[in-house]
Amino acid sequence: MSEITTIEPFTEGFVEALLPELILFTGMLLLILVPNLGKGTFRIPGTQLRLPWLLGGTRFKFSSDPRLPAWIASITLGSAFLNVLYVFSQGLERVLIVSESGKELLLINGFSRIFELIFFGALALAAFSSMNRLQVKGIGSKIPENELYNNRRQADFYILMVTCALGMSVVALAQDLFVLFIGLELASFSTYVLVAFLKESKVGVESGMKYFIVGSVASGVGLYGLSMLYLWAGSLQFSVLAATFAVSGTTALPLIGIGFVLVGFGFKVSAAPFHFAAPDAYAGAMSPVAGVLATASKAMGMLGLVRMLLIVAAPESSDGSAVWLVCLGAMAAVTMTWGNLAALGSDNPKRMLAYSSVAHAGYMLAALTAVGAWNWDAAVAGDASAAAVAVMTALLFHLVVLVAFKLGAFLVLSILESEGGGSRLSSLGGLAKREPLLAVAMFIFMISLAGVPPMAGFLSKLLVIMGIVRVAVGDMGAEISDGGIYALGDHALGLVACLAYGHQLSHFRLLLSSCRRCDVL
Amino acid sequence: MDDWISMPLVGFPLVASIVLLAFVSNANESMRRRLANPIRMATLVFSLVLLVITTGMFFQYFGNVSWEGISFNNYEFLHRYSWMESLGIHWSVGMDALSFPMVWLTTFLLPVTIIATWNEKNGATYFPILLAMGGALIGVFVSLDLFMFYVFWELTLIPMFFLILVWGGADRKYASQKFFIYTFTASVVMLLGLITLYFFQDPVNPLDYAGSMTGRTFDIPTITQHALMENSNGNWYLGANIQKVLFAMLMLGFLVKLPAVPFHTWLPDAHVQAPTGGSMLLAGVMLKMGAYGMFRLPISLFPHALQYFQLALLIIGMVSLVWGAIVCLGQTNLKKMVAYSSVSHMGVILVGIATMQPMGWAAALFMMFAHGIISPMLFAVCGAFKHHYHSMEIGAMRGMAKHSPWLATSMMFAWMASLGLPLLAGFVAEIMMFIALWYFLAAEGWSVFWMVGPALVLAVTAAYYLWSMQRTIFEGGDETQPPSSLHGAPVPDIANPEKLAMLILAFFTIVFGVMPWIALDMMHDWTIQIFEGLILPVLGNFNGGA
Amino acid sequence: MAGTEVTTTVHSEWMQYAPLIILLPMMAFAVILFLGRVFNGHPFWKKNLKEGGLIALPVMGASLILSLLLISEFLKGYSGVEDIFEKIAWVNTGIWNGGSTTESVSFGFGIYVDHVTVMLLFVASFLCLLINVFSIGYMNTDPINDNRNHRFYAEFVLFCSGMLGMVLADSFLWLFIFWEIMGLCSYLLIGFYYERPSAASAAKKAFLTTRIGDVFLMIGLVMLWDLFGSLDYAVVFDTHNIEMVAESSAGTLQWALGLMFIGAVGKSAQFPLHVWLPDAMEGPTPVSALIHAATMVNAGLYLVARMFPFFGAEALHGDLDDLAFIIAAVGGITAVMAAAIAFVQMDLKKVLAYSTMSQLAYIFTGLGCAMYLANTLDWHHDSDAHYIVVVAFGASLFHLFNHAMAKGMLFMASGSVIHEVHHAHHHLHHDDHGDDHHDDDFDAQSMENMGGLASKMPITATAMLVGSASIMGLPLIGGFWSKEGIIANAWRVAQDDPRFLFPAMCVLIGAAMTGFYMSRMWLKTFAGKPNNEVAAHVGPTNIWIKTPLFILTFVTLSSILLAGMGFTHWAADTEYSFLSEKNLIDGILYEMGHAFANSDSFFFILTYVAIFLGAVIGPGIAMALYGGKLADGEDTKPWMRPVIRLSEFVNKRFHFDNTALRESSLAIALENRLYIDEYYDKAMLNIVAGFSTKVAEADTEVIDGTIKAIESGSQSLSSVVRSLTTGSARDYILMVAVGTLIISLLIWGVA
Amino acid sequence: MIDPAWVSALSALMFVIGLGGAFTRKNAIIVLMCIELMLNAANMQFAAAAVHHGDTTGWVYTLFAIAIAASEVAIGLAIFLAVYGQHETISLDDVDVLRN
Repeated sequence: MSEITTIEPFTEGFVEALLPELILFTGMLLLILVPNLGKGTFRIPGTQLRLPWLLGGTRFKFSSDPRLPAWIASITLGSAFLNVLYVFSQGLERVLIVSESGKELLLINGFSRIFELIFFGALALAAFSSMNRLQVKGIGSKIPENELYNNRRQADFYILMVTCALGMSVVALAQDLFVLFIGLELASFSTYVLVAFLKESKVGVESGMKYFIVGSVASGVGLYGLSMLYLWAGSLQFSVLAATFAVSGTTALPLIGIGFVLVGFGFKVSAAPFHFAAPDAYAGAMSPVAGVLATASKAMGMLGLVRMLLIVAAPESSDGSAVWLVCLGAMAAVTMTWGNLAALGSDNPKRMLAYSSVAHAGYMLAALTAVGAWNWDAAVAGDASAAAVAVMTALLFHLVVLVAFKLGAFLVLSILESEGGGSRLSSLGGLAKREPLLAVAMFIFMISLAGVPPMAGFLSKLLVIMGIVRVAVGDMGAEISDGGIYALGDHALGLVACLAYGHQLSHFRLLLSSCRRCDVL
Repeated sequence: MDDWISMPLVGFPLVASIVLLAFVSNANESMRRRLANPIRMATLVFSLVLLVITTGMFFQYFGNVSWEGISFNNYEFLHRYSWMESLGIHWSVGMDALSFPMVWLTTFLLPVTIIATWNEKNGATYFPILLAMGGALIGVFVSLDLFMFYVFWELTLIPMFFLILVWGGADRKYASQKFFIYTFTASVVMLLGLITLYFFQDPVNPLDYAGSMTGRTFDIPTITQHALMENSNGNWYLGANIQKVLFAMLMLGFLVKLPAVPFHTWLPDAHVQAPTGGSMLLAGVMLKMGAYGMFRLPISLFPHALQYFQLALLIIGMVSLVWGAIVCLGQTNLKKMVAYSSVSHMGVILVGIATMQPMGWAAALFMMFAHGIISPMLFAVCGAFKHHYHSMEIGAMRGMAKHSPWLATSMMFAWMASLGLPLLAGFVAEIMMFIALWYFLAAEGWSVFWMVGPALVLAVTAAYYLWSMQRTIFEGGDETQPPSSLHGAPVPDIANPEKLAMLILAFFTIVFGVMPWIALDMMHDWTIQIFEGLILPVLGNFNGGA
Repeated sequence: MAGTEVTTTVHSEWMQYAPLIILLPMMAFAVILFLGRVFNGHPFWKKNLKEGGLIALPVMGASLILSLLLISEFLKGYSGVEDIFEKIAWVNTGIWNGGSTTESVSFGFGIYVDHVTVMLLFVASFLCLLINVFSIGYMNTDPINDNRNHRFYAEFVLFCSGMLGMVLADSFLWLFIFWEIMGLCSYLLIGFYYERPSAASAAKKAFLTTRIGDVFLMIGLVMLWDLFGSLDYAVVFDTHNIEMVAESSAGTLQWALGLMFIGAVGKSAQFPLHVWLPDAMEGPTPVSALIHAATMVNAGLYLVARMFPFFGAEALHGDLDDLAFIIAAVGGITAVMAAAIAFVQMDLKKVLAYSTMSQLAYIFTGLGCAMYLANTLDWHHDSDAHYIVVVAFGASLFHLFNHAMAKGMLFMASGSVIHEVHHAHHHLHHDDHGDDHHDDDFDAQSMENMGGLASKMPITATAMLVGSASIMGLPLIGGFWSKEGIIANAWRVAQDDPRFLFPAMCVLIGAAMTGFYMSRMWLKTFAGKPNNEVAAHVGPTNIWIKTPLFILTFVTLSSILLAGMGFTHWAADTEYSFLSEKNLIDGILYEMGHAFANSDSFFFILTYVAIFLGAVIGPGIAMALYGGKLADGEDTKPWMRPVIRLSEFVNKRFHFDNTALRESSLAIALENRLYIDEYYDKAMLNIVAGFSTKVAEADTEVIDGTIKAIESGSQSLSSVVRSLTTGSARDYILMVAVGTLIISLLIWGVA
Repeated sequence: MIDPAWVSALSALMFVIGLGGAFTRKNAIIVLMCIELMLNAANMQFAAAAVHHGDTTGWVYTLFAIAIAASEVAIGLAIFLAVYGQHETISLDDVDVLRN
């Protein structure tokens, strides 16, 4: 792998390194400018001369097109996506952006780039597919062009999408916990507004409010956790935090601080018990927005957790497990159980997907736990690290395919929504007759979410489970002889049991999705 | 040697069906109706091509493979391609005398099913789904990679799910969900077992085809070879407890699929609601996946655990056998009765396995095969019954012999074959199971009262079949009017394609009943090979453990 | 490699064609079924091929000819008890005895010919042909059978194939296989008139009852296989093998043979599995004649006769006498019981059915006694004992032969009667012949509707007379020779072992009873005046029916010749058998002397007691009750006149009123078949059906209920979980706060 | 100068008051105020830590956090307004159309 190039902001290489973000920035500006282009004139003060300056006034035909902002946003996000992809294809350069005082700000490497891909891809899809969805009468009416929101309202929406992407990419790149937090807030604020965007409907604003309030509390807790960490370490640089943690990590201050920070991220991934607002938000928001919440936003939260847990509070080498192991394991178990159980009885498709998304958060947390449970010092160390890599790979893969399937499912719902259905499972009835392709797509998304081979959802789930099993098995390394299976490390056993349980339940969740299918067909 | 399996047997039907389905999905309603016939012909031709290939393999025309004398853990037509190198996942296909009969059976049943359900509604989508089902089933049997095996294992659920859901009876939604969830849940346990097995491999010993990331492999021949080397008299591969746990996990998945009591309740629901074609493939091949899996994995890998669980297997088998048969006797729904009879017959397979005798295993293998020919005929008859009389109740239509002599004859034949009439395929397996069981009981000094179960079943099976025939084929005549659900329409006999399918099935039932050696010899050879290659070196002269 | 025929030792010219005896009818089955399906109703098919009857006929003829050739070669000495036809390896498999090798096991198919085979082969193929001829006359002239006779002939030839196969098979396995095929055909043919509920239920009953026996038979076979490692006769009868088995597990062998005997009990309709046979008369009469009188029911006897080498083996000396007693006792019980029930039957065919049961029971008793003798006497070395054993066994087999011929004939004759009565009824009551339904109350099989038919159907009446005489054991005719032998042997054994007094008494009483009910049947049918208008209008029968009757009458009458030829000594070695050094006249004289002037005073007396009972007391009472002269102006053939006159005389002289007896509870019980069927039905209904319904309920309620409970449980759990999402953001914040607390505590606490 | 530890303690108190208030009060505005209280608690902590460590970044963090808090208030109030428009209340307990 190539060496890390270290550059300072606004020096050579900076633009290349942050090109995707700059594209987003440009797109934002365009979104502000272009829809406002019009025959507006500027009266030179004191004269009657009016100079056309093309802003405001009667809009041009093209700039008054309500679909224009959607196009701009889609193209922006899409080109950012393609740019990242291009960078990948060209061989990745790892760039570290540091401040003048030598503080690490942003790190561009494969890991962050993959997350950027997830974010941009999800948002681009969401933006593109909500092109015809912002309607004056709210959800439910047919969509002649003049029924769409006017392009200013449209621009608001898509600007928020792009800022959201920007915030997420900051999270992906950040090397300083506070920078990460700012990115997180940028993305969060955008999503709060996006969720509440349908201010003409009761549920829209309600969901926005709940999501906002709970999210704010969670980020308040998170910020307080940051302040505690800062108080403890004197810096919020990941490198500094990790070093300090290795020395004096087991005192109350950093641990509680880490716990508080976990709350902030926990809300983003909608882990229990911070997930309560999520179903409400998904149900009230427009489906593409809900899709973004379930995929990109969740990936962002996971990224934060990974940074926090694996880099800052890395498992100790002495006793082979991380301090947060029990906590995260419990959270994972509760989350996947809760999500699956709740999804089982839900008859609102969006709520069901929301709960399923909670369950998926549980799997991912379980995978993270698995990495934490891995015995860093075991005799088969090389092998174990491979397992950790496998788990992380699986996690990433899972996030990637989640974008495809969960977002896909939400997008299907959004189509139904615009036709007036979508709030109850029964309203999906006869979809196969009306829209066979849509029905098939929905089915594929569903079984993939349920983890049925040969869909990619299976592979990701398999990889996650494999990682966990590997860790469980590896834990027995010393006692692999007879009776070993009974001497499974208690946490590992609990974990596998949880996972098996959760996994099984997730297939009961399939009951629901197939129930939906039945209606669909 | 060219790869006769990957593309021709697995890829071709799957791809063809997807192409056909994609083609159809763009057509509108009337177009679909017009497409139904060409697509039906196309699928028939495709499936016949598959049959020709496998039959050619049997006659050593393709590949020049003799299906006898393949030593344990050797495979013919073995081909391995890279798939996911980092995890040790390969696209690995091959056949031995265990899988080949099942593959042939699948390719045989496919055209027969198409013919038997020639006039199924929505043919333009129905027939491609059948074809996909066939491809997936073949995939299960030819997979020599755990990952691939599991993928195909679950892939079979999807077309079957659709078959039940779209073409099923009144309660099809519930049935299809139950079918899917029940079997899927069980196979997830199996999956956990597979993954645990995967990770318990010792990466210190370099494995063939190991993954770069994990140092382990999903390759079945390699794992089997490894197990073979480490299993020895008294030495358990992976250690005793782990072997037991893994055995139990894998078996659970297979037992549900088989299905064995008490994991069987998905089957009657699925069968009753499934369309005829679905039932035929479900009973004919899909159930055998369970038994096939048992032989391929737990038995081949964990002979010690097999011995340890012998009593448990025997009990489960006996319970399935007896319970299934007695429940049959209490059924009033024709198809449900037939479904439970499958449970009973699958019990025979389990008992055969539990005997741990080459004869018992050969009986199990032959039972898989024979039941694979007989049960589709049973379900074809049930389907025709339902189709013509709009009812599944035994007694809804009496005096069929007069109204529908073809249907009555087919029913009589299928019923008789299923109750184990000599010189029809099922008998050989039953008598071999009996002999092996007795031999085992006598040799091990177990109580002879184990025989009571199978003996009872022989009588009970006859009782329920005869009882149902008395109320359908016999009686009635002119005095009994057709059921009111016909609304006074004349009672038709089965259509020509159905007749043809029945004749084909009946013919092969007789062929394999009179000349069982055609299939049995290679099965016998397989059991001898596994005994000489695995069981005897590991368990011979060793009576501990059990 | 299986499937290949290794032809190394073919002993003779014709024996290699033995499989054709089985295969020809089997192929004819497929041909007739197929052609019948296709050409059903076609005039050519109907008139010229008799709906398949004329396809079956040459096939059965060919089978008979091949059988005769085979028999003649066997008798010329190409014999022995070894394989004649080389085996096909039918099933190859292996077993593992826990050691470090597997042993291969093979089940083959071959042909095995010995004395017992030859006897049964002739009976089966001969009667199959004759009854085929009869069927053409019987089945094709009844409009109710139109357009479905092909089914009859197809199943008929399949049955013949099964019967011949069973006889020729070289192992117990294949015996069982063909045995089951016969069972199937029996089932199909009993249910030939499928539209009658009684036929349907009779068919089911027959199959199920025999199936219960078959289950035991199968277990017995499995045990036998376990003992010998093979089911081939050549292996299991091998003296050396029997010695090996006798050493370790003679008791097990007795159990195995006992279980196999239960199979025979089912097939041959012995108590307590006899209930199916009377109901089986629902089938067409040729079926009753062939399957339920002459051949299939003999399969059980054949099976028991096949076991003879075990009983006769030196190594098992005295080990199997219990089983021999059981066989004899079952025979004894059935003989008396069936005869008693036959007293009160009004249905012509049912009388014959019970008679069949009773006569088969005689043979069982005879076999049981023979086996006891073989098992307890030192017959291998003591020539007197040898003679006794051979005669005992031979008598049983000879009775089998006689009974098959006579009963086949009786059934055909009864069929002919029923046929004509039915026609007459039709003629009288349905001028419209297109109406071919049996939808009125008229029962053509009831003897109430007959009487005085001797004048209308002389050939039939003669056949019936001779047949009855043979069954009754009238001196010199048919069954006499063998029946006397059976009775004598039973008493001989009873002298040795007091247990056998029971079967011995039974067969002796049974002789009298047989005399009564057979006479009653004949008299009620043929003597006296027509009971009603229908009987008065019965006409003569057709040539297809007459021919076999004629032939069989002749065979039955010539039984004395057969006896002279040594049929009574027909046993598993050649010393005393067919065409030994004695010539025919000597043989006959020897037999006569042996029968009527036995040197042993006990047997001398016994013979005359038996004759007195069977030929005087029984018929005498029957004549007293039912005898009478024919209607005025009617006459019959000269040889029947004395019989009728005698009956008239006895009737006048000794007639007594039996109303009280007829209305006694015993008679009512007998009419209800001693309520055995009823008990069985009740047991079926209450125990089996009730239990299975309960089990089926348990399956849905408990096993599936558990699954459903999990499902609904998780649904309700789901709603509980979901109800925690109250909708108020305050609660959500509270949960966040609680979560914060817990996380902090967990992290801190663990560290 | 005040010992930063006291400031920290105060901030902890503020945080607890804020968090406690957030789930005890029904009025959304007051909840928003409580959230602000939590954020400000963090700000004070940052400031205290900056002093403690003599590190200027802490001040920068504080500034940014204030900005975040401000935008949060803006967004919050806008949303509450919209909620009031639709529900005619901003009591958190009464806005519960979405549940279960």
